[in-house]
Amino acid sequence: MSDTLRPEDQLGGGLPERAPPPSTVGIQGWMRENLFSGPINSIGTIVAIGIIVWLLPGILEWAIFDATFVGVDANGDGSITRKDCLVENAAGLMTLEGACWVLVYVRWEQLIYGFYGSDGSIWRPTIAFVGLLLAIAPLLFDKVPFRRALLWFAFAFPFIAVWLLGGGEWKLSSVLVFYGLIVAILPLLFDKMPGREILLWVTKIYPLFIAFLLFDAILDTLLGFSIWNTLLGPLAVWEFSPLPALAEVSTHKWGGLMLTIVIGMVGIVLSLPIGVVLALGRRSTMPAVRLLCVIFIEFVRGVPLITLLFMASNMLPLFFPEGIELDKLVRALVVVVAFSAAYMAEVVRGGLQAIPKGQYEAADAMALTYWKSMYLIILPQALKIVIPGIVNSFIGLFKDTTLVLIIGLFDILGMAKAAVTHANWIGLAREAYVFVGVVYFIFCFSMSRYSIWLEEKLNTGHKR
Amino acid sequence: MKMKVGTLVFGAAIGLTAAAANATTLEDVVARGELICGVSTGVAGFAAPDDQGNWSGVDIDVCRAVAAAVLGDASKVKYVPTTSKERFTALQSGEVDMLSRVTTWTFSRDVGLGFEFVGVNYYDGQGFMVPKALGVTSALQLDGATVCVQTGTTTELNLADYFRANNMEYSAVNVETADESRENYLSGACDVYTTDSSALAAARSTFDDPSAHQILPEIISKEPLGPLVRHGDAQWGDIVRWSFNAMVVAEEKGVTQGNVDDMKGSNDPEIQRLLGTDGDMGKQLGLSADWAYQVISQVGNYGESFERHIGVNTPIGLERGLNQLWTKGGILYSPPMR
Amino acid sequence: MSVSSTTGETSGGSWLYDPKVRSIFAQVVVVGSVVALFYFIIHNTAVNLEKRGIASGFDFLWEPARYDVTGGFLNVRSTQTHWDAFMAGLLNTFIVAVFGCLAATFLGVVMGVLRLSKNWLVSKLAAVYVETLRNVPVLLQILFWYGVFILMPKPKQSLALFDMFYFNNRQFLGPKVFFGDTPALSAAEQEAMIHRMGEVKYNKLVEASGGVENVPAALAESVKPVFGTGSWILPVSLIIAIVGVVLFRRWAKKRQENSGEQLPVFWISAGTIVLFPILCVLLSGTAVNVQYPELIGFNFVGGASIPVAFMALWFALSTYTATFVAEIVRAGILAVNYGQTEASFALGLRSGQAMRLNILPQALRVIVPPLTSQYLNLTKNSSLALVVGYPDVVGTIGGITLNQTGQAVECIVITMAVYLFFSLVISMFMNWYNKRIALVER
Amino acid sequence: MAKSTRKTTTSRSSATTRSQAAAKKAAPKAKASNGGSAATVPAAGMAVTDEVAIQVSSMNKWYGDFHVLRDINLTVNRGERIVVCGPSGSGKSTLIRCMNRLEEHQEGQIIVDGIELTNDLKKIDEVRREVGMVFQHFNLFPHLTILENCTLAPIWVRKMPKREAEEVAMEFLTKVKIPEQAGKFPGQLSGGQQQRVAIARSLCMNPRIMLFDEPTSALDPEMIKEVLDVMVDLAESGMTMICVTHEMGFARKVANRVIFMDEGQIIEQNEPGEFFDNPRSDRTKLFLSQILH
Repeated sequence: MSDTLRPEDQLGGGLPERAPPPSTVGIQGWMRENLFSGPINSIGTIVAIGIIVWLLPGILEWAIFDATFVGVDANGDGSITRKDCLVENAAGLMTLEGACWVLVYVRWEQLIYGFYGSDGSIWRPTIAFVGLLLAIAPLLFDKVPFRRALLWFAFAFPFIAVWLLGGGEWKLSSVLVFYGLIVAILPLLFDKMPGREILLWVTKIYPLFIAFLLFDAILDTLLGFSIWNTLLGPLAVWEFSPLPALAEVSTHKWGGLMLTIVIGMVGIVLSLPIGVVLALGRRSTMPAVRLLCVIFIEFVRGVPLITLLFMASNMLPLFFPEGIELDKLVRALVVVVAFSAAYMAEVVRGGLQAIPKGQYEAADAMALTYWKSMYLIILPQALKIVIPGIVNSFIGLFKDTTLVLIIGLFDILGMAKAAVTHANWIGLAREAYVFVGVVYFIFCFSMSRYSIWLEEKLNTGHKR
Repeated sequence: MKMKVGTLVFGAAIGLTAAAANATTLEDVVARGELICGVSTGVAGFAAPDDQGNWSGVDIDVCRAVAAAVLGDASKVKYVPTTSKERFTALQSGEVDMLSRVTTWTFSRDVGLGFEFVGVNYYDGQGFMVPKALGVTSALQLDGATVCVQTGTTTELNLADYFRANNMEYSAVNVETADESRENYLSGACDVYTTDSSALAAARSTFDDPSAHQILPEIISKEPLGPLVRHGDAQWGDIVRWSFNAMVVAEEKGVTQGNVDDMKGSNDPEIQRLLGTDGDMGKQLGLSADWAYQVISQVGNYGESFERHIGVNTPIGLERGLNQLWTKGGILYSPPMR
Repeated sequence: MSVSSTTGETSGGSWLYDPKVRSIFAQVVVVGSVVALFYFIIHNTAVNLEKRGIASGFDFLWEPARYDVTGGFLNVRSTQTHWDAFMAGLLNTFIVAVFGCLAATFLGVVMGVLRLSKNWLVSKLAAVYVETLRNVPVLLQILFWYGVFILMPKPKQSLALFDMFYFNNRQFLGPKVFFGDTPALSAAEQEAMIHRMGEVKYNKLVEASGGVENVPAALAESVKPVFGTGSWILPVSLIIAIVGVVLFRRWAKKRQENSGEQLPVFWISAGTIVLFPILCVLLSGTAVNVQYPELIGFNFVGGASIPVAFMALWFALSTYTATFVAEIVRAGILAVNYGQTEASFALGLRSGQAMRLNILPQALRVIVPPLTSQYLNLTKNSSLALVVGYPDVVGTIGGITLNQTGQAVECIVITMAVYLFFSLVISMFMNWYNKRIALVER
Repeated sequence: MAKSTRKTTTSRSSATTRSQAAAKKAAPKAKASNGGSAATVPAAGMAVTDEVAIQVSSMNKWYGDFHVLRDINLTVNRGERIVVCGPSGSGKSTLIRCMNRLEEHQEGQIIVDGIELTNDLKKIDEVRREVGMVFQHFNLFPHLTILENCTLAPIWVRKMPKREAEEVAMEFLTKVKIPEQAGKFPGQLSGGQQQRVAIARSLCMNPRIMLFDEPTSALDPEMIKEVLDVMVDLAESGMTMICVTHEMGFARKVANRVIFMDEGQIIEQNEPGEFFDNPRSDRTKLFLSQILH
């Protein structure tokens, strides 16, 4: 013991906490630790500073210091064009020194709304956008004031948006198909709503009604006889507006950021349920169903979106009998939805596979039917696991909306390209692309931040 | 019409619409109260949205003329922008009633693809533009050059043929839009910019220093650009053809947007027939008697349209050239109105 | 549809509640609907095509394309067939995909590792790179890079490096090496030259060169093979070097197993593969002709060149995809418990060894599956080549051919088949890899 | 306080079990003479020499502003078996992780086997070669078989021929009583088996010092025993060991010294009998009352 126990070892504790040596804390310590902790590290720091010094000033000069921002008729020719951005250079020629943001200033309305505003109805997409924010808020965050009320609104929003943006009058059947959906889904989402029992009947009848209409449409195409038309007579062709009448604005006027958001939102809203069905189909015990789902998913995922869009614009019209055509926007939407649904299906499948077998067995043991066990037990868990993956596919989908310009739809990039085609703005492609890039960045970056935030939130939830 | 209604019962909710196969295009347009016109996605002076988002250009004026003739209102047009790839499918499938988008009238398109070109609203030809600094004076000196060319057009076929015929080599920089061609050319990514000479001139006018570039004398192709419709609906073809011809005749006869009301009292029998004060041409077309009056009062005559969008006083700055009336040395010529 | 048919609440015989009967019924309904849909589509398409007078079938592939394919890696003349144009497009797609994947992997791994760097500035810079580029559509980025590259100097003011490498706004050029004797132009080659440049010009060229045999290699490029007679030594020595390296590695492994000594295997192998063929070519006295690009007329002639459209596409695709690769690599490395690193250190392994022997093999399990799907994405995104005019599959068969022949269905089917083939190959690789690396667990 | 200036050992590349043999030979000679009560007399064969294995002097460490280790002074002699205990967060793991430089200290000195730990990578490598470590969560390499886990370091660090490395590995696997599992992967073994493999893996490097970082706290009770048995065997063979553990039975049985740490300081150290029966500081008493109820 004598050689193992030394007096200086026998400390009774009580040593005060000391501040660390100055070289390891504060700015100096931080820099030593994070920037210059070794030779390689120091070289890294110097290279990084070099890159910043090399890139940043030029970018700032072009985008901010030398740029022209506001549309002023500087050269006094009566109109605001790119000429108002020109500066005389050393050689006496008029050239562009920095960015000419006047383009964005003048074309703002078109970049955001496309041709929607040409008859003064811009208030409709504006209200729809505000509505979108209100509808999304309760879905994104738990702690939103009036969350319950907003959830109801969120549910009704797609139907309000269609009415606001599209306007026009509808046939009875279309109204039933479209707005019937709201009534059919309601009781599935809200357990304790008044009159749920009655609405559940609608839920049960709705798929039958759709099947009947499909059958009727086929019958009509083949034999020229429609049960629906015969039964209803003049009612079948009577057109009315399901909500207060608004003038119809046809989809060819939709464009700009509004169109980008429309395509993005429709893709997001529809691809999730379809993706879930495809994922379930892919894990189904029925070989035929499984095979069809696998073929669909793998085919769509195996080809570039742009070839599918070509298909929509060049081949789809061939698929229908002559005289029947799909709206161009709808054709693009069909492709975008199918494309993202296939990706979504794979994300969801990952979640389904992560659910332990015991959960499936427990559901079976409770004598739940297949759909009930999926709806009540498996899907809620599986979807929660893959929320970050879902948000990531949404980001991908949103970025992919740019490709619709290839089939002649004017999304925000298409609108920007159209702007620089005009003689007044020729040669300002860079400004247009940077503007569009920044817009996309804002959307996608916030989505990815949200995804990270959500992931952290869900993680702590699990630990608890 | 009745036959496809049932399909639409379901389809309307998802945007399916019928162009009603049994009806004529005219009946469809009248029933719809709107003309659907396929245009390009943006060619300065021919069809491009302005700062207010309204489409304008000489191609647009053809659409407007047809709408004025058929519906009496030139503004009742729905413009469907089409890319060069999908324009023909759009017309074939009935998505648009007519196409007016700088499309060259060729044998294969007229015969092979089943369309009917109803006239020529711009006589063009493919040319070359080079920087003067290059010292080239003839297209035959372009061996080995890099050429900017828009894909999906007859331009690239002509280019291949021309260089091949003259035993010359080239490499192409393929671009999608006119604006990209311009960027490429100005930055020197290609030595030569080839497209229809009208577009060359239009592009040159927007350069910071137009005098540093020249358009070579060789015109290597005929490019009659004009509106087209589907084969098989003769009445509709006639309507589009004569709506456009009315603009040409009006210019020949000196009828303008400004004086068309005065001209109603003119003694010239052709003007009387044109403006519907004499004869029943409108009825024969299935239109109202004042169809041409509507065209001229709302759109103007051909010369006015030309000067408004692509003439020398516009940023495009094109000379009339071939597109001058036959009476003034050009080849613009409308069959007589009788 | 299957929903309503399987949950229908009809009452009746007990067979209605037999899951097998229900399952078969549901499948019949689903398959029946799909078959009906396809019949509907095919029938309509056939009718529509007939009405429009468009002949179906793939005969058009053997007809002259009437357009030139240039600006890629294989030029096709307008007299060649659509099939040739398609092949050129396929090659161009393949090249951009392969080089894109290589560059994206390299850049992505570097960025992923830098993001984990202890250096605050470096990791933040890498984070800015990743977050910015991944959140902007790749289409925009392709357009942007194209805009950057065409702002480079024109051919006459090319940036030159040692008079061998030239950079301008059309091409990046470097020397091209010919091995073996390049004989005087044969009669057929002469004819090809005459056909290409016209007789008058050709004669002038021969005169200027001082005889047929002295015609500059630069101009004879397209008719002269890279490997001339006597160049067999190069491939043969390369094969010998590779075989030698394989044997050497085996031997080195055995040696290590027996004696424990380690050799710098990597450097020796790399050196052998590079140096041995060069040595063989030099010693055997094989003629080596280097052809430098020359500015003749408008453009550079000769040498090896890379078109700018390719550069823009390649840059955009690889920098964009690299952001995803970086995230995958970062996640992969983070997924390996830090305890693994500590255990390796505690055993005395150096950080390089720990990385190579323990961390990487484990990280790769996590990295490879998402990485392959990024490769597939890059390949599919290369179809955006059409916005910069790089003649890939979509630009040739799916673009100009479609446009000129009107055979929309056939052209789109061919284009899709190409990409489906790529994805099939990649997913086959994935399955094989997943099986190979599956961790054995209790 | 023998100043240890021991020269580095002769090459061990071929020494399969030489040091083991040496340790056994030395065992009878050295006797822990002044043990105190009989219960704490270390088992025969556990020899403590005067040679210093690890010398820690005035060592301080901070995580950012947090002072984790305060003025640590500790000398470990060769053959000594030390148990470190204390409440969680008291810095005990950090202390032993500093001893093979898995953690860096900011002030003071750590000398292991005569080598001072500084930023010098060569010295760190030398120290790590001589110091084995066993982790709470085993940290076996899941992609390698048990045998490969054991031979990895001998082959790549000691540059041992493969066959020899395998022989050594099998020998140690036999010692920890799982030679039959050699071809399996870690994922196929139970926790206790994995921890025994981890010990064998460290031993394959023929370390002169072993560090144990709570080796049993991630295990089920019945598995704890099998691991402790192996550790006792190891202690009997004369290995210098530093264990962070709360297994007080183990401490009583094999330790020469128990160290109690709290708030980054060594509060108390003593031979086990004294330590458990007569804790001097109140803090220690409280701690012991909590774990030995």
